[in-house]
Amino acid sequence: MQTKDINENIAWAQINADVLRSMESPRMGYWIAVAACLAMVACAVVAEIYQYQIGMGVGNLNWPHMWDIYIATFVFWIGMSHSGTLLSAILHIIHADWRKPIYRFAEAMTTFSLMTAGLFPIIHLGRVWNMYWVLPYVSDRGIWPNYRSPLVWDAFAITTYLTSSALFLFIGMIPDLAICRDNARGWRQKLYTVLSMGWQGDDRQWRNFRKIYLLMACFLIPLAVSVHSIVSADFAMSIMPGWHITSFPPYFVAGALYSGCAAIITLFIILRYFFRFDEYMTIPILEKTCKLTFAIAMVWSYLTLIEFASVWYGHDLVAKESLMERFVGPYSPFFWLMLFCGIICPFALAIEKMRRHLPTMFVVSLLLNLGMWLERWMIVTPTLATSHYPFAWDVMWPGMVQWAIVFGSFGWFGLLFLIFVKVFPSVSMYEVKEMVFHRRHAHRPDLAAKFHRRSSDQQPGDTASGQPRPEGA
Amino acid sequence: MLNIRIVSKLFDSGMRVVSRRRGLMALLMACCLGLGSGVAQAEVPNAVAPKGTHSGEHVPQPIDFPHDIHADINGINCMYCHTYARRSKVAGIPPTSKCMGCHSVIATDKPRIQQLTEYWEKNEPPRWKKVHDVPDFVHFTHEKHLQRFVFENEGMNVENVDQVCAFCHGDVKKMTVAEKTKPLTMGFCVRCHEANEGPSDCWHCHK
Amino acid sequence: MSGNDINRRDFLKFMGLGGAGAVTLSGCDMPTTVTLEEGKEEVVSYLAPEEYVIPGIGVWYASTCQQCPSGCGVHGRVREGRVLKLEGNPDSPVNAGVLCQMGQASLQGHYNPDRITKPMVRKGGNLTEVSWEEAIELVNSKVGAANGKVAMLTGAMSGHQAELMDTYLAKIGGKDHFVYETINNAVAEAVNAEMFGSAQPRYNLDKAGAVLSFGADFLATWVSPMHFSQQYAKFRTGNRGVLIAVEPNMSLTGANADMWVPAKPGTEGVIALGVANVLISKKMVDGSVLPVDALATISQYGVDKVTAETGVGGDVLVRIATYLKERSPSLVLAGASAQSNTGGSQVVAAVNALNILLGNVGKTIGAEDAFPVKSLAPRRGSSAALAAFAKGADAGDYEVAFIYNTNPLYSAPAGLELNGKLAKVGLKVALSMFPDETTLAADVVLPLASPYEDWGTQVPGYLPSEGGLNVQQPLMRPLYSTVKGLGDVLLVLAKAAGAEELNQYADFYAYLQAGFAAMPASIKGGMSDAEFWSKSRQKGFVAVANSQGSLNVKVGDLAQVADKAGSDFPMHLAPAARAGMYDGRNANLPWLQEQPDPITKVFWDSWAELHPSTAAKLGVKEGDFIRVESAQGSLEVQVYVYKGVHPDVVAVPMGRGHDEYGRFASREKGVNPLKLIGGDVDAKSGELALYSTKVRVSKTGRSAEMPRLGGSESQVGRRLVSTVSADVYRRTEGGGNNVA
Amino acid sequence: MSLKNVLENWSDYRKGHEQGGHHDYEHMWVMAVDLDKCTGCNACSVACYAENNLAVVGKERMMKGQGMHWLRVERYWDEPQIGGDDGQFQSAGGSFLPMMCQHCNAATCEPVCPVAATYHTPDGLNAQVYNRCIGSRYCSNNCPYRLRYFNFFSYYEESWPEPLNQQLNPDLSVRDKGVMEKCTFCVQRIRTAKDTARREGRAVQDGDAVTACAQTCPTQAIVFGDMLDKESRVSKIWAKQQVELGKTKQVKANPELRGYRILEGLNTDPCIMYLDRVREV
Amino acid sequence: MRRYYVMGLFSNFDEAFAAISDIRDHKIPGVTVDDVTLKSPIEHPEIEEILGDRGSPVPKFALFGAIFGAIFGFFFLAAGQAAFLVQPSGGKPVIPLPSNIVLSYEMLILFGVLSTLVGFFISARLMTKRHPLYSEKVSLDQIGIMLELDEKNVNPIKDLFKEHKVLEIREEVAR
Repeated sequence: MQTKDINENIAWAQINADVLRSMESPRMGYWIAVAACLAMVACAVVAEIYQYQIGMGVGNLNWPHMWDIYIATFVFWIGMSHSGTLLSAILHIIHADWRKPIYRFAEAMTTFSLMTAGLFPIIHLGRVWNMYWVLPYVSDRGIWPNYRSPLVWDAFAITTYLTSSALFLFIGMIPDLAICRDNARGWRQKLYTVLSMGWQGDDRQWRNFRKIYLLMACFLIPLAVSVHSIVSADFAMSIMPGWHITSFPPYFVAGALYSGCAAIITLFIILRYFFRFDEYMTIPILEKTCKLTFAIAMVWSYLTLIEFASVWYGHDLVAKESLMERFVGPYSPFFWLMLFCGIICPFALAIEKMRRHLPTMFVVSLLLNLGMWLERWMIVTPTLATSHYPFAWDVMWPGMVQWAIVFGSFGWFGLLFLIFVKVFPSVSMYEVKEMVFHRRHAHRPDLAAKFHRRSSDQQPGDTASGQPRPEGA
Repeated sequence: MLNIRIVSKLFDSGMRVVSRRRGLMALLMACCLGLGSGVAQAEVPNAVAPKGTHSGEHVPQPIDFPHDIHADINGINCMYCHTYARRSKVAGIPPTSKCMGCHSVIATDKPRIQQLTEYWEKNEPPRWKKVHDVPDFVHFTHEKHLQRFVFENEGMNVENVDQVCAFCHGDVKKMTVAEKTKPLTMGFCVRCHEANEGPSDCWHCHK
Repeated sequence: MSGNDINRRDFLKFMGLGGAGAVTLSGCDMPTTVTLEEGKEEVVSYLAPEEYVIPGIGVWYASTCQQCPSGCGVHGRVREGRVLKLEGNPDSPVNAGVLCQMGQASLQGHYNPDRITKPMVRKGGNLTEVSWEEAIELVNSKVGAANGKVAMLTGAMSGHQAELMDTYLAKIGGKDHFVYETINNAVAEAVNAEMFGSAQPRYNLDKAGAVLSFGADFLATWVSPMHFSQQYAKFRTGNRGVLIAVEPNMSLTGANADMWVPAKPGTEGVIALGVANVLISKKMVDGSVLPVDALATISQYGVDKVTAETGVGGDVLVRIATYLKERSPSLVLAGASAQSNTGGSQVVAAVNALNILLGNVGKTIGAEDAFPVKSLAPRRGSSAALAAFAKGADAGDYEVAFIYNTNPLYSAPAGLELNGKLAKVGLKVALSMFPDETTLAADVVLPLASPYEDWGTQVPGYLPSEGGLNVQQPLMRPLYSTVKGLGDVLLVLAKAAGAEELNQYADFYAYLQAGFAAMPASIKGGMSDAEFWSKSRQKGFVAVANSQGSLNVKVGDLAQVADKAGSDFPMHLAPAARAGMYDGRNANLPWLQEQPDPITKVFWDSWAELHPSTAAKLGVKEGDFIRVESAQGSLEVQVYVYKGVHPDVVAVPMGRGHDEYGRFASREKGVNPLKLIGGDVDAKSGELALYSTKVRVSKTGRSAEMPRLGGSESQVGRRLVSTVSADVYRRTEGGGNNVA
Repeated sequence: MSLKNVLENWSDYRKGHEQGGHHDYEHMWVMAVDLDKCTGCNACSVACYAENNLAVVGKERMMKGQGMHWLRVERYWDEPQIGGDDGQFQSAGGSFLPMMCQHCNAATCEPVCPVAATYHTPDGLNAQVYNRCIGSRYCSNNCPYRLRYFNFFSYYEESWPEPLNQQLNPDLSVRDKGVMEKCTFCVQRIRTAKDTARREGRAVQDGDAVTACAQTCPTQAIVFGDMLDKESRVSKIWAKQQVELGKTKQVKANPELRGYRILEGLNTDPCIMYLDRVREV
Repeated sequence: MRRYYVMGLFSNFDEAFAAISDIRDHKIPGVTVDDVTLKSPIEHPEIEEILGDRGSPVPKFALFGAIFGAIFGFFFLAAGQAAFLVQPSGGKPVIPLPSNIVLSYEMLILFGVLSTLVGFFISARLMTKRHPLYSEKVSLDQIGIMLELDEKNVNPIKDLFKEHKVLEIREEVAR
């Protein structure tokens, strides 16, 4: 039974070997997974082509259900993308070094879920071919996007977030790409040579690397918060009951972190199982992740209940009606399922026995994700079904086309991820080395005293940098 | 109107391609599009001619109508034939009876006239191909443009209406069958509207 | 706008079709299409247009709507040779500038993709396209051999076409012109003629303070809806009148009533007499205006008896009586559900007696003005005509039958068994625009021009004051060169039948012109022939002076006919008429199919209306299919449950359930309640009793989503349509306070 | 310079709807609908179909809620104010409500359109520029009245089989799939009226521009006109009813007056005033 | 005088750091700690104590980018709004602060990130060719100490390295 975050006596060469092995020629299982993902994507592509040719109505979108699970899934994927930011940036800033073995795939998840999420606003457009009109570009015609629209904010925020998180992922990977470069042959070597950008691990690079990594983390945390606040603005800025809720921005951010963490648990278990990363993705780290997820789940649950309460005690009868519609209306089974998955299931994370049992955790994390997807659906659809105007009340079930595209988005995400794990190291080698290095030294007080001092806590007698130290100091 | 138009009156509306207030962006725009290579044109008072060129294709017509002979050599005013232009949104093709009004006696030996006479005798107007076409979601009124640039334009002689027509139709006097020499894109329209303080409301021109 | 004094004839002859700027599907750029390409669109000039024809500018011409017999004047907007939009003719005495949904949609009849474009003759069992000459020759030869055994079965007609048809019929020795309309006022016309001496007296809703309508849906289908709608607007303005509706299921008029009272069909007379009884017994009116035996009859209908027979409580009767008295003058009307019963004449007699009792005659009911030229007078439709035709056809009286503007095979009640009887006619000639059931059963089909391509005149069946002769003129050239106007066809036939006096007319247009020239000077008002002709076309109608005469009141027996008891079939069937589909003639107009029914909001399909208590008994809810069975047959239809129908009534609106009639009518079929109706007639007038059929309703167990627009039928606490009491209204806007 | 422009006119650009907005309105087209006169007969709706090239979508699509009824006549059975039924029967009839785009002056649909395809014209109209629309459908979601309709399909392919398409009004476009559309207050008629007035050298008068629904209404329950023209019929009705534009809650000298605007409390400032339905109690 | 690059590879980090300490302590005259380039498989923040704080301009890039992004963002939006032909205001001001602030904030971050990245590329001398003495061991588990020095100092350095249990020494003539 693993009790330590990491085996601090693991040889560095072993780390390199283990991680590089995961990138080697794929086996049958991998190809089956790729084929499955491709099939899912194919479903979505066929559905999308059909929808593009015939019109948006094929997925049962109607009046008043102008939006449906496309937007719900969009919010879901955006939420998922917050995992990487959380683990990587926040834990980096607070020096929680147990993030090191798992942050890489979490960041990759961020980027890929954003790449998936970004597709949905495009897919859901009635005239996809004009989607670039939402971007501000200097045009012959003198017309601009409408900057008031939260959808334009989305476009800005997602572009920024995708750029930043992809760069964050890439920057953090440069030392590892250098390792790959040094060990690869053939096309891979060429690729990694280009990507590692001449990294040679000298102190100037490391020094600037440390700075940019910290700065990027600092940029990314508020960005992540703003991105999901802006996504929530799509709803909160409207005047629809059940959407126009002040607590939506923090609620969405909490939900995003929640689903992100849940997805990390899922992928953690998958990667650990298939790539035999038992040494790196250890049970104690999973436990820490689970605890964190539990804490976030409780925040989310609290915000959920607070949202109900604020609607309930508010004087807006229409909003109240819309809330009641969620509890007892046609969509109520999904709503209750959402509450079960989102509020009850996370208690499994609080129980140590369950936390340490991988299959249980796998199922629980999937349930949490299901809950989070349902949450988004239950935000989007019931409000459209029951809003200010009774004549326009309607119940609509998404058609096959919508389901196919949503289904395919998981394939798309999976495909990107599968490609990633074979092309890039999914565990950060250099940071695991650092972790091992520091953990080992932590048990040696002499070394700790010698090396675990930062420039900030200079001892008396230290002189300005670069100057010779007086004898005997 | 929009405040913006009031603002734009603060500046003189002299020779600029685009109003100055769009400054840098206009410059950028101009660079991007490589504008400014307009055809030399006679001056129309109180008007800034729109800039932009287009190299049109030759459109085969049922009869190769020689605009040059009519408008240039014989000096017929554009509105003599395109008589609806000042009254309607479309300039219109002149009715066959109008052609026959002259050509029942003039130049009856020419093959093109004989072609025309054939149509007339069959009681069937020729089916012309549209050369200057704007998309169907555009509401363009010849009438208003002629009012603004010709009839309500002090110092403008109706004789010179062809110079106004040339804003959008190019120098038709030099063509036989009309060819499109102006882009007639939204940017083309918008630049002219800005320069001449035309309306800037979308629903003026989009339907 | 309107009022171009023009020579329409020349315009039509020379106008180029298409014109500049022919419509193309525009809108939005498809991803692959670059719209700014030269030479992709065609532009066709006019050949030799009139001065006023300017491409790109619409011109309005006056004509007359033919979608129902009420004869509304329309203005058609014509651009580039196509008529694009109809509006009411603001000068028309009938509709004063407004138009109903059917009038608006009549353009889709004109442009209907299912129009018949070529003459057809049945050859070897199938209708085969032939030339006009061949078809006419066939008709002529058969008519010539028929020896006068020729019948005309038409919808309501009037004006010069009717005159020409009479001439033709006289020439060939035929005697029978049957004018059939499913939706008619024929029982009332017969009773009115007897009691008032005027078949279609003039009603003045605008002068009434209270209107009691027994199923008279004057806002939608009854007599002249657009005219009454105008009156209704005035009735509701100022000292707002009170509207009371008594009917089996809610009509549009009922939905606008202040007081809606459900009644089984046929019991309206009892209620009317009950009201009269209350009025007399409470000494609200002086009963002496009625003869003694009538008063004796009324005295039998005490409140208790009325409540027992109709279920209408005494308080309701008193309330009605009070309204009628207090808001005097009042007006009591009887519509289809009251008339179209086995005792329909008696019901109308009771209603008229109530009017007399209330002193409404001469105030809100006046005498009609007949159009001075008798040969042009309206031939109002009745269903007795169809019954008579069926009888004659069955007896083999007709070698040739011309059928125009009516579709009896669809609309005849099943009890009439028309299919078999019609087959006994030797040659059935359909003059028709559409391939409806009757047309497709005909032996010769002569395709007619649409009303907006054809010349004609029309005297409305209900002639409002200052009303007169409507002019129907073409709004555009015929879409198909192979269709002919009705007048032209009749003229050709009549000439062939030896009407030499018609030889002077080259076509119907000339006939019409001559007809106008021949009008009495009183109508022409001192204008020259040419001036009168052009003025009439410009205005769209010829007005006649108003000389409202008085009515001679005569009251006969008022005793009501008791309802047939029938235990097998406990429910009443109400084949309600609705403005959209009307009698089924509009089922091929997609705009009207797509319009939700005003009351139930059901579109594209039929429905059955049931009261919640009845539905609960049957165990059905909205959307469930029920089976409605009568002695004639059965049908299955979805249920709409609401409180606007009598618990003993199942209402299935007519108009849908076509077997033929083009793509739009047969795409979503629906059901035809007329196929459940028996052959009962109102004994006195011989009119078919459409509302007296009894049915049995049962559950089928099938269910489907109701094709109904709208989510909630309740406002759920929002102030969407708010209602204030009439007292408040009178305080704020009553009397002269109104500005609207 | 743009920057200079921004800075110099800062205060103008910061004027909201409450300060009279930044438009100098030429007209302010409004409507008054008398629900007591409205009989619910559908004539307005069909006239709208005829005038505005509205697609007929067929039963299945109508049932799915994909119809294009710009002007829908709603019918409610309940009357919160006086009670519509006596328990057993619908004794005071039905309540009809013709609903078309309310042309809100503080329209909630406008700020949310990402490409500014919907905006407010100097005529006070809530415009929808079809060719600019990218079909995000946000506007419809944010319309509390649900009066915006989306082209879920290329309806034109089936709506007007030859020769029905010859009826199409060339003054406005036929919309293709992926475009939002809604009542325009018959802007093509307003345009024509303005052009005609200009041609005749006069101002637009009351009655020059009439929407199709107002023109055909059998009881003339719909009155359309220019609010800025104090002599117009519609502005007199508004004045008479003491209803003003630009207010969230009307303060009436006589609170019994019938005029009200639907969901006014949402501060959308709709341009259509409805007059209460009246019933004898 | 020719200059040489000399690099020693160490597997024991303590020894490597001790070697640097020796250089810093001027064990070899003419060679200062500033000539040292440390090549390491992991990041050693603590080594700055020995190497001296060499500083990094990256935060300045970040600050500049962020400020530029915010200001440019705001005025870009405002200019676009003011120059737009129509204003889809829905009753709200033409230049609305809430949305412009939100978008300026995004632009702040976007430009901040991009500028930081550029700063990193410049100051870390990325996108240059690797040093000829680069060893793949450095990316595995060894630490390299590289110096650029005069010919005369080559051998003393080698001796120093050997003293600290160097595994391998590489040298090359500097061009």
